[in-house]
Amino acid sequence: ACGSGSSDDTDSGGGPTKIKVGVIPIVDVAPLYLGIKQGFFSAENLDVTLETAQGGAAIVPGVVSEQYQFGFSNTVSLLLASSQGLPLKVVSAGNSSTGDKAKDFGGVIVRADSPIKTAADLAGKKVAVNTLKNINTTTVNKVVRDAGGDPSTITYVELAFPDIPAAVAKGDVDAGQVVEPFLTIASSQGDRVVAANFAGTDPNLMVGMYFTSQKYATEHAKTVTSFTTAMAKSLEYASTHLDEARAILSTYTKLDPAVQKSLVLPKWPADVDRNSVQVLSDLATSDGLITKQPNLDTLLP
Amino acid sequence: MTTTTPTLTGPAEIRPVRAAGRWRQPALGLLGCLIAVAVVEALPRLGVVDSRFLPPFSTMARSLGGQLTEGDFWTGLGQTLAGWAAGLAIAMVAGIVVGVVIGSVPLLRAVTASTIEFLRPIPSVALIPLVVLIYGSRPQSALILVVYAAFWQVLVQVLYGVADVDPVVRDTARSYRFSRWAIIRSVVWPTAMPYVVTGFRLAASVALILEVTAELIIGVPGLGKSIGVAQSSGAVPETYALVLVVGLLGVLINVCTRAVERRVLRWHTSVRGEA
Amino acid sequence: MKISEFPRRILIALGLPVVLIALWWFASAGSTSFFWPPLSTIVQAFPETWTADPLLHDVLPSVARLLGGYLIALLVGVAAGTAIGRSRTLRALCEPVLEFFRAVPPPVLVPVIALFAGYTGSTSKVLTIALGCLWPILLNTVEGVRSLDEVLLDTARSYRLGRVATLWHVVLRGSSPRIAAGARQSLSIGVILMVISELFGANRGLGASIVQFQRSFAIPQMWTGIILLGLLGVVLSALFRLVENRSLAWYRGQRDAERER
Amino acid sequence: MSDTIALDVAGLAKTYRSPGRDVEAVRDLTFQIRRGELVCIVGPSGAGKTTLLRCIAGLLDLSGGQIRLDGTAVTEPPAGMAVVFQEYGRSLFPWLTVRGNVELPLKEKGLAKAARAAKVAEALDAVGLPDSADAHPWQLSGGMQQRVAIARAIAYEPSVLLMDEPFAAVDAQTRADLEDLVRTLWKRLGVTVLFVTHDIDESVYLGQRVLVLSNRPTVVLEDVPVDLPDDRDQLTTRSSPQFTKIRTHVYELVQSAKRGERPEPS
Amino acid sequence: MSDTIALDVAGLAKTYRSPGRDVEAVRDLTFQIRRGELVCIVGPSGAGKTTLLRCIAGLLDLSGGQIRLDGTAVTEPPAGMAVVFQEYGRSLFPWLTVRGNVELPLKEKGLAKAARAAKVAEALDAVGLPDSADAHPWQLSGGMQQRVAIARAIAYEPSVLLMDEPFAAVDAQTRADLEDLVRTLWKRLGVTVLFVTHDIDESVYLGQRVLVLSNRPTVVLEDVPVDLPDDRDQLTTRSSPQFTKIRTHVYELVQSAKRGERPEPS
Ligand SMILES: Nc1ncnc2c1ncn2[C@@H]1O[C@H](COP(=O)(O)OP(=O)(O)OP(=O)(O)O)[C@@H](O)[C@H]1O
Ligand SMILES: Nc1ncnc2c1ncn2[C@@H]1O[C@H](COP(=O)(O)OP(=O)(O)OP(=O)(O)O)[C@@H](O)[C@H]1O
Ligand SMILES: [Mg+2]
Ligand SMILES: [Mg+2]
Repeated sequence: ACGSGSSDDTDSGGGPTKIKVGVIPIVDVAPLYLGIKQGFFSAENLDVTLETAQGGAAIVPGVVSEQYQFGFSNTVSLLLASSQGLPLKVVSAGNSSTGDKAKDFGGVIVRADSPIKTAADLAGKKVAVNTLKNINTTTVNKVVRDAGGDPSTITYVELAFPDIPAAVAKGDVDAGQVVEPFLTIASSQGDRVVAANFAGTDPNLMVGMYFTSQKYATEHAKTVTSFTTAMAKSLEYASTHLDEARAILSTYTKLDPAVQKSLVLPKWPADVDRNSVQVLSDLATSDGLITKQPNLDTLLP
Repeated sequence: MTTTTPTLTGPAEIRPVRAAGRWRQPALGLLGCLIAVAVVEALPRLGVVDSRFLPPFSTMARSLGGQLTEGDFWTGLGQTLAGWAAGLAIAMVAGIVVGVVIGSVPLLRAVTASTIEFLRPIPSVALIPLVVLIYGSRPQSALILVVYAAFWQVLVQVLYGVADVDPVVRDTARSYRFSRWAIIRSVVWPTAMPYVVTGFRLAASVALILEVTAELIIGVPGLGKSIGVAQSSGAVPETYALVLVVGLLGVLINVCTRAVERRVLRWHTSVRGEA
Repeated sequence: MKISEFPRRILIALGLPVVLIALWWFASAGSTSFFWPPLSTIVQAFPETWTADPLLHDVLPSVARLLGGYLIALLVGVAAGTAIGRSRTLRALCEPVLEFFRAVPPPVLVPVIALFAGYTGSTSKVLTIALGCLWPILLNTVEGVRSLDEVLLDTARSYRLGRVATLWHVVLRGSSPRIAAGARQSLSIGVILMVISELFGANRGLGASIVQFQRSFAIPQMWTGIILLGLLGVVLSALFRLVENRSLAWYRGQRDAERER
Repeated sequence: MSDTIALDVAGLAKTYRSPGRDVEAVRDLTFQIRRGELVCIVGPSGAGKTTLLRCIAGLLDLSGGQIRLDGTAVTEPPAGMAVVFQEYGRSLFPWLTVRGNVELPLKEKGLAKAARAAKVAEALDAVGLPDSADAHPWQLSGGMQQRVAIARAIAYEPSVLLMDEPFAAVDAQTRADLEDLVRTLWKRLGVTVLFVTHDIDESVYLGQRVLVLSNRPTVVLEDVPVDLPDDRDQLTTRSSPQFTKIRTHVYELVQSAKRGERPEPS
Repeated sequence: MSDTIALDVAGLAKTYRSPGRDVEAVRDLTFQIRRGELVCIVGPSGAGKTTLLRCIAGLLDLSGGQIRLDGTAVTEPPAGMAVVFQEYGRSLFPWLTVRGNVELPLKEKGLAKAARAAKVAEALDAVGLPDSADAHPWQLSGGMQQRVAIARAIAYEPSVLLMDEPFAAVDAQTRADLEDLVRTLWKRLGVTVLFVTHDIDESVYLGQRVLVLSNRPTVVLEDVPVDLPDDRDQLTTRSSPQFTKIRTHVYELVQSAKRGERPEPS
């Protein structure tokens, strides 16, 4: 690909390569912000602009059309996209479950006075998730099934994360799957966590990943390598400097300081845990989200 | 005939009412706002709604006060307004031109009717992936959504306005052999004017809504993006503070529109009586 | 003359759509873009996607909510619009507050509605639709009532038509052309809000389905959904036209009377 | 005496105010009309006749003075009053048929359906429009529209009838017929009629008195009594010397009003 | 001879069609008007006078027959024609001032600003409205509105002038002044005038010929030549025995038209 002489692979003599990364302004992407601040990206001669969006729905098309060179999305969305034939390529790990069922960054909350005590009790109940037929439903299904409940009896409704604690408090739904910071906010308001759906699915569950389009990956292999390298350094740095990672949150979120101090950070492994991606792929298949398993060899690095 | 001269009392007290009338409108408007503020303050305080999810007005206002001192807020406001104004302007011009052309040619109107009805209900939100495909989270994305949504508002109003021309007025113009352009300019346009003003008011708020929504969902820079960030941080008062700003923008736009309306529609029945 | 009229009208109504569809068909024929699939693919996906089950459990409830919300908006809009249009005081009092709510984007307003009307279930969705449809109807009713011919109003007053009769026979009839303009505009806004409302606390519905397709990257299916929305719009507007043609026959006649050519 | 006074206009003044243009339409009108009297009003174009009628009908706020109908001040349209507007075309409801237009006020009055139908048919017949009941107003000629407005007023059987140039758009023969119709109704029902016209012969032929208004700002120039016998007919009355004398007098008054002559301020 | 014929109406028929109600307004009208002639049209209310005028103005499609103006068939409003509509109120643009209303057609004609201003002032002066130039039409009385419409037409200096009951809303004195104005203009500019009126005296006073129309469906009942001297004035002309003779004749014709009398089909 280097020999093709096309575009910015050859321009390393000039200024830094400008790239845009589509992200969701949440805790998950703290390493990227931190890495930029630490200069890991400029060291790789990358000039990163972060474009924030509310969800993968806006980021994936942006990456496919190369409006963004890279993007961040949850694993199941990426699996869905590639099983539909969308040519994506994962370039870096994003974040993963802490593996600690008592202290993960995502979980299912219920009201303090709720009769639901365990994951199995969720069967037959109404559960709010932020997107239907995605990572949250498959993992909740999994932990319910593992606990002996029948997940097919759960009624999922879609609500935005900020609205889930309110809906739970109002009793409109019996439970809701939320991630940080809403988990901490909800807990501090008395809600109970009855299931850790990420950690319960797989202790190393790869929840989110950074990706690009296959076209870009082949045409700009060098930029992609630089990005991967810088990301690896960033993830590594964030994992070892949790306080700095926590501190950087205030630069791009409006977290309440108390919440910012106490929320549970995800794990930021440097490498993609292929195993857990396979687990999610299997779950997506068994839950009927996809009919044809994507080829993980082409999707994952 | 009569010996006693009639006393000039009675319903002659017109002047004082008029003098007060100058301040009556805004005063009443303010009163309405105060009532609304009081309700928003009271509902959470009385426990009708959970104050965690809908904070009392004072909390929102305090949060807003905090944000007013931040440069980011003003930048965002500026970006939102710029995107709104550009989109609205394009939609207005396009809607008026297309509306007048289609509306003045009956055949054209008949031919396009079904297509227009097909395209109108396609929600701008459904277009989001498509615009992201083309422009990513650049302001152009929001612009397309804004123009698309606002255009239909103007178009429908203009179409109805053009159809409202008084036949006698039209005949008058025709009998003096006004050119097609002159008929449009001096007959069709004034008749459609009240509709255009309504179209503008509808389009203005739809444009604002779409601008903010696009910022919120796609991440186009602006107030909506800040709302998105606040939402995903679980910062409820900040969220509502920003929503408050968006709503106030709407009020401001309306006040301006009304002022313009009073000038350009001075001749119209709806304004005449309120001079 | 009457006989040749019908095919002519069909031709006029369908001519442009057919041309546009043909254009789309050929322009997209060789498309390899993931998000712009060939129209043929979309057409193929249509019958697979919209089988009896989704029609019954997604489309029907959505349309029912849409109609419910729309009717509420129509009722409230016309009633409130008449009151506001007739009373300067009320207008001055309400306008800023109404303008405020009008400017708030549904995505941020919907959670507030949900706070009162519940996050799941149909109530908040119907309310969302109603709230969105309300504005064009309300605004147009206000303007329609304000621009009533004074001589007509004076006639009604001098014959001492009662409040109800004046409202019914004069104010509403007289402003009905403008109310119709608003109602028509609301119809498509209702369809749009039907989709938006289903982004919140829904698990089924036409809008939810479209968003679901979009999120699971089932792009041809998403396009079928968009087309279905468009078709829904056409059908609703045809129904609307039917009602409008009956109730506004006088207006059409009057406006067209001298414009025979 | 005062109990036979139906209408008492005292010091009536009306100024139209609009930004940048105040028009003093009526300065000081004072006159009285007895119950059951038929009074015609003539005056130059723009004198304020329509304004006066609208004030009496309770449709305009006064700028000064007072109007009393049967002893009570008029602040809103009084009961039992019918008005035929000068803008006849605009005063018909375009969404109703001719029948609907005539019937609506009767419905409001609470008349039963059959009684309404009879009255509508009779009124339309009287104005010569029996065949147009199902047409919409905008399908009629100007004169026909005006006659619909008249039919609506007479079907209503008011106790006070205000007519503002009601025959302006009809042909000479129809006009004569309608004039006789008004006199017949007036005699039969004892209704108080205030009749604005530009046709001086008509004012003399119809009225018991003719009020001649001055130029704007308007005052009463002269109150001309018409001492013709109560039984009038188009041929004999109009050719009587007394008629000619009065009409010549009124004509001269209107001419002098037009020239701007005004009564001495008393 | 044919080159002096300005207007040639041949077998004109017009039926208004609407769902469920077809009205045959005009059945068969045939007449000719020479260039520079002043012809008055009278006929019962609803006879089809307005319809005829609208057809001549090219504003209505004919159902039969033909109208030729200066030899060419009228299919759209011809150049150099001005119309004063019966619905004067509705024919004024409410969004323009009186001046704007009179000026607009002149602007369209391409007149320079100064020339326009002069013509507008002159026309408003002629109709007695020099002071109301800056008012909007809806701030004027009915008669004033009508005079604005007339001012607009005369300021336009048309070669053919169609007037549909243009003086219906003005007082007797103004009416007389306007009648003289029309005659003066007609003589000065040599304009062809078609004048619809209900006032039979007026038709005789103004016209060189009076066309009397029959009841609906309309045909020409009689074409009455007015053999009065060309120099007319309100007093002497109207009191001349010849005038009385013609007016009586026309009056009888209108009466018989109203009764439904029609000419024998030839
Ligand atoms: N709405 C208004 N605003 C301002 N001025 C008005 C308004 N209506 C009437 N006028 C003015 O008041 C005066 C009297 O008008 P009015 O209509 O009463 O006259 P009128 O006697 O009925 O005349 P006409 O015989 O022409 O109908 C006129 O000079 C007119 O310009
Ligand atoms: N738009 C229309 N639709 C149906 N019928 C109409 C329409 N316009 C006029 N007519 C009918 O045509 C006939 C002639 O109308 P027109 O207005 O020409 O009469 P006119 O001679 O001008 O009467 P007038 O003296 O009362 O103004 C009338 O009977 C009327 O009912
Ligand atoms: Mg008047
Ligand atoms: Mg006519």
